[in-house]
Amino acid sequence: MQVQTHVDIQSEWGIVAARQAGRKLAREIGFGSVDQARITTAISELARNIYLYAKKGQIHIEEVIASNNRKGIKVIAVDKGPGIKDIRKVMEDGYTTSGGLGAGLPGVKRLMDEFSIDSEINNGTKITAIKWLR
Amino acid sequence: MQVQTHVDIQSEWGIVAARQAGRKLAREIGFGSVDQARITTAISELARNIYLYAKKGQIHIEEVIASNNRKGIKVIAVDKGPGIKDIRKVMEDGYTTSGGLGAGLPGVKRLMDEFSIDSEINNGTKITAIKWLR
Amino acid sequence: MEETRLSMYQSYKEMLTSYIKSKSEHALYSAQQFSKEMMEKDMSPEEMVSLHLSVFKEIVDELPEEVIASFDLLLEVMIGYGLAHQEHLSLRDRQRQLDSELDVAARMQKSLLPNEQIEVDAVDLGVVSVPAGKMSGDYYHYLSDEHGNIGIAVADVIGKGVPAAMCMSMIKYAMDSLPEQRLQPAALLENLNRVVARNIDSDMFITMVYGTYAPREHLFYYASAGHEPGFFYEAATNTFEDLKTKGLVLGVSPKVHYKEFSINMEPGDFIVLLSDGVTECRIHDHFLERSQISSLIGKYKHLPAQAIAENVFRELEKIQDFELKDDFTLLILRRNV
Amino acid sequence: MEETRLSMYQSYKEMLTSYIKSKSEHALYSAQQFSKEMMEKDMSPEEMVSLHLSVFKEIVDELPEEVIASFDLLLEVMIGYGLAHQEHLSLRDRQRQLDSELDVAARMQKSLLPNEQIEVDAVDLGVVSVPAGKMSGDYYHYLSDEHGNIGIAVADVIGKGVPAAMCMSMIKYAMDSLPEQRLQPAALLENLNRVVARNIDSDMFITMVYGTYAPREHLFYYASAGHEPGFFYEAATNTFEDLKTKGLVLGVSPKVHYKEFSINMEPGDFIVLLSDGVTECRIHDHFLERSQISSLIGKYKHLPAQAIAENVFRELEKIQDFELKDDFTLLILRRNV
Ligand SMILES: [Mn+2]
Ligand SMILES: [Mn+2]
Ligand SMILES: [Mn+2]
Ligand SMILES: [Mn+2]
Repeated sequence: MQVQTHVDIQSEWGIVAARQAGRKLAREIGFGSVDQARITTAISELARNIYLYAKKGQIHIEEVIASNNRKGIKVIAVDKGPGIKDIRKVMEDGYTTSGGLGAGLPGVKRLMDEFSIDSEINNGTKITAIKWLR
Repeated sequence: MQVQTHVDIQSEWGIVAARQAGRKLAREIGFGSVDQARITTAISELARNIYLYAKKGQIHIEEVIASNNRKGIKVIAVDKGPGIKDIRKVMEDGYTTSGGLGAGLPGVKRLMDEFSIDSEINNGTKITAIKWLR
Repeated sequence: MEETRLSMYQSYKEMLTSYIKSKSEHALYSAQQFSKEMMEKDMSPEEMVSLHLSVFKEIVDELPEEVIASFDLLLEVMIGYGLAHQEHLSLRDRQRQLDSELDVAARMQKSLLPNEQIEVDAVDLGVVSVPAGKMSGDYYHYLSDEHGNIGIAVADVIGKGVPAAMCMSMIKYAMDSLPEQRLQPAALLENLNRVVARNIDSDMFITMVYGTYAPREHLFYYASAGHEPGFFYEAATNTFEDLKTKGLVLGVSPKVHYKEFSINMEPGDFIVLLSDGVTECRIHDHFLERSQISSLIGKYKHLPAQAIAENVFRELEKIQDFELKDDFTLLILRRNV
Repeated sequence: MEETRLSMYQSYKEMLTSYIKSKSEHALYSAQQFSKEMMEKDMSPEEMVSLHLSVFKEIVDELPEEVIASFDLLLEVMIGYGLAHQEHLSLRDRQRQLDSELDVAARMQKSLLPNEQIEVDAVDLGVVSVPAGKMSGDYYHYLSDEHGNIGIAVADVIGKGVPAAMCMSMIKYAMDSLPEQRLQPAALLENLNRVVARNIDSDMFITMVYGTYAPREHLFYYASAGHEPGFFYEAATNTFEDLKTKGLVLGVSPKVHYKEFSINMEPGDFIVLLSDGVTECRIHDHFLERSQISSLIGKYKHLPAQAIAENVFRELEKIQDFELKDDFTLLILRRNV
C-alpha cells in the first residue's frame, strides 16, 4: 500500500505543510537526515514557486517503487498559473548563490534524482521529481 | 614591544609548530575564532609548500601595526629552494576543490588581506602575507 | 557589515531558540530562507558554523566543554569549504564576465548571417539555426540576385563553441570574397576549400552544402563537401528523398573537385538543408532515424517554410529535454509557383 | 562510495576523539588535510556537518537533546551551501571546458600571427605580445618582400577577450586580401578602414599603426589610425621621440584619409610600436608615464631587439603583480647596417 499526500499551496502555511509532509514520508521510507533535508528543500522550492508565480496549486507526495524494487519518493507540483515561456532558459544553470529566485528549478533538479517539467503558456505547469533511496 | 616567532620547517612537525605559534599570536592580537582558523590555515599552506617543494625553510610570524594604529599579523615564508618559474601561472585561480596541490598560494592570498611574492629560479622564494584586525 | 552580522545573529538566535523549544517545521523553513540570505550576503560556510556556535553558546547555559571543542574541529574543516566557496564566488564573477563577453561575440557572429527576407515570389524560404552553446559552429547563407536566382548553403564546423565560431566567421569572409561563384555550387566549394586548407589547422574540418535555384528553369543545382545529406520533398508523390552527396570535407586537401547535382522542382516541392545537429538528435541513448526527421517535417508541410522549420525545432528541442547536444540548423526552400 | 564514507567516518572519529582529549594542534592539522580529502571526493558541506554529528553522537554518551536539535537547524542551513557547492563543481566543469575551448581558439588565433623570423640582415626585429586573458584583442604583423622591404603593424581592438579576438581575425583576413598596399601605409589603412566599417558594429573600434621600412633608402614610412604613439630611438643623440600620429580610428566612417609620415633611420636607430597595454600599465592607482616606458626600453638598448622586448615585458609584468589589465604588444625594429 502506498502513501499519498496532497497539500494545497496558497500561502506560506501551505509551504510549511508540504515540507512537513515530505519530511515525514521521506523519514518513513528510510532516507537519512541529509537526504530528508534535501527532499524537504526541494519540496519547499517547488511550493514556493507555486506560491510566488501561480498564486495557488498543489503538491502531491508519494512513495514509489521502481521495477528493481528500489524505493523512492515522488513529488509532483501542479498549478494552473501563467506557465513557463522559455524552459531552456529557466533550467539553465543559474547562480544560486546570487539569490533572488533562490535555488529555483535547477536547484530542485540537483537535489533530486529525476526531474521533468511540462508547461503550457497560460495553462499551468506540472513538475515531477523523484529521489531514490540509496 | 612586538612579538616575533621563527619556526624552522623541515618536517611535518615544523608545520604543526608554525600553526600553533600563528594561532597563539592571532588570538593574543585579538582575532576571532574564524580568523584564527583562517590565519592558521594560511600558515599551514605556506609551511607545507616549503616542506614539499623546498624541503626546508623558515616561517616568521609577527605582530604589525599600521600607520593608522590598526593591528595585524604578518607571516613571512622563506626558503632557498628551486624558486617559482612562472609566478603568473602559480597565482592563477586554480581549482582548490579539485585538490592535488591543496589550497595553494591563491588560497593563502584569499585567506589573508595582503600578499606578495618574490622568487628567483634556483635561489629561493620569499612570501609575505598580512591579515589586519577588523 | 557589522550591522548585518548583528541582525543575522539576532534572526538566527530566534530561529534556534524557537526550534529547540518547539521542533517546528516552521523554524526549519525559516532556516532555509535564512541560508539564502546568508549566501546573498556572501557569507561563507565557516562563518555560518561559527555563527551557529556563538548563538548556541548563548542559548544553552553551560554547554558541555566537549561540544565546544568539537566545534573547533568542525570549524577547521569548514575553512576549506569556505575557500571553495570564495573560489566559487570569484569563478561565478569570472564566468559572468565571460558569459557577457560571449554574448557580445555571439551577437557579432549573428550579424554575419543573412537577416533580410528574400524578395522572390517564386519561392518560400525558412530557416532556424540555434547554437548548442552561446556560439555556433553552424553557418547558413541565402542570397538572391537581380534575376531572382537564389543561393543557399549550410555549413558545419567539426567542433563546437568558440573555436568553431572563429572558423565559421572565416567561411563568411571567404564567401564575401567569391562573388563570381555564387551560381556555381561546385566551383564555389572548390574555392572555399582552398581558403580553408590554407588557413586552418589540419585537425579542423568543415562540411558544407551549397545550392542554387534558378526560378526560370525550376532547377536546383547543388554540391556537397561531406555534409549531412538534406531532403528533397516531392509534392506529387508526397515522398522525401535524400539529396545525393559525394565530396570530401573542406580543408583536407588543397585541390579537390566537387560533383554538381541537379533536381527539377515542381510547385510545392521543397528542398531541406540541415546540419547533423538535426539528424543526430539524441534521445536518451539512441539517435532519431532520418525517416523520423522527414516524417516530422512532413507533419508540418502545409505550413509556410519558416513555420515548418520552427515547429520541427520546437518538437526536437522538447524530445531532447531542452538540451541541445549540437548546433542545430534547418533551412527549407519551397517552389511556390 | 559507501566504502569511502566508512573510511571518512573512521578518520574523522579518530581526529575528533583525539582532539577532545588533547586539544592538540596536530589534530587540527589533520582536520585541515581531511577537509582537502573531503573536497577531492566532492563531498558537500552538509555531508560534512552530518558526518560531524554522527561521529560526535557516537563519541559522547548522552549528548544533550538540544545539541542534537541544534544540528537539525544547522543542517537545514547547510543544504543551501551544499547546493552552492554542487553548483560550484558544475561551474568548475563548465569553466574547464570553456577554458580548453578558449585554449584551442587562442591557438588558432596565434596561428594567424606571423611566426617566422625575418631574413633581412639590414634589420633586427623583436616582438612580444601577451594577452591579458586567453585571447588577444591586439594584433601584430610583420612581413618582408623579395626586395628586403619590411612591413610592420600593431593593432588594438577596443575591448578585450573573445569579441575582440573575433575582430582581430577579421583584420588578418582583410590584410590578406590587400597584398597590393603592403608598401603604402596610408593606402593600406584606408582600405582596411572600409572593410572594418562594413563588417563591424558601430560600437567596436580598432586602432592601428602600419609602417614600412625600405632598407635601401633607410626610410621608415608610417601612418596611424588613432593608435597609441610609438617611439623613435635615435642612437646618435641617445634620445626617444614620440612617433607623430594623426588619424581617425578604423571603423568610424567608411571614407577616411590617412596622413603618411617618414623618418630617416641611421644604424642603431630603432622604431618601437606598441599597444596601450604597454603604456597604460597601471601600478596600484596610477599609470606609468610614457617617459618611464622609454627609459625602461633604453635600459636594455644594448641587447638584440627580441631581448629588449622580453626584458621590458618581464619588468612591467612584475610591477603589475603579474596581472595584466590589458593585452600587451611591443614590437621593435632596429636598423643594423
Ligand atoms: Mn559543429
Ligand atoms: Mn554538427
Ligand atoms: Mn584591446
Ligand atoms: Mn589595449
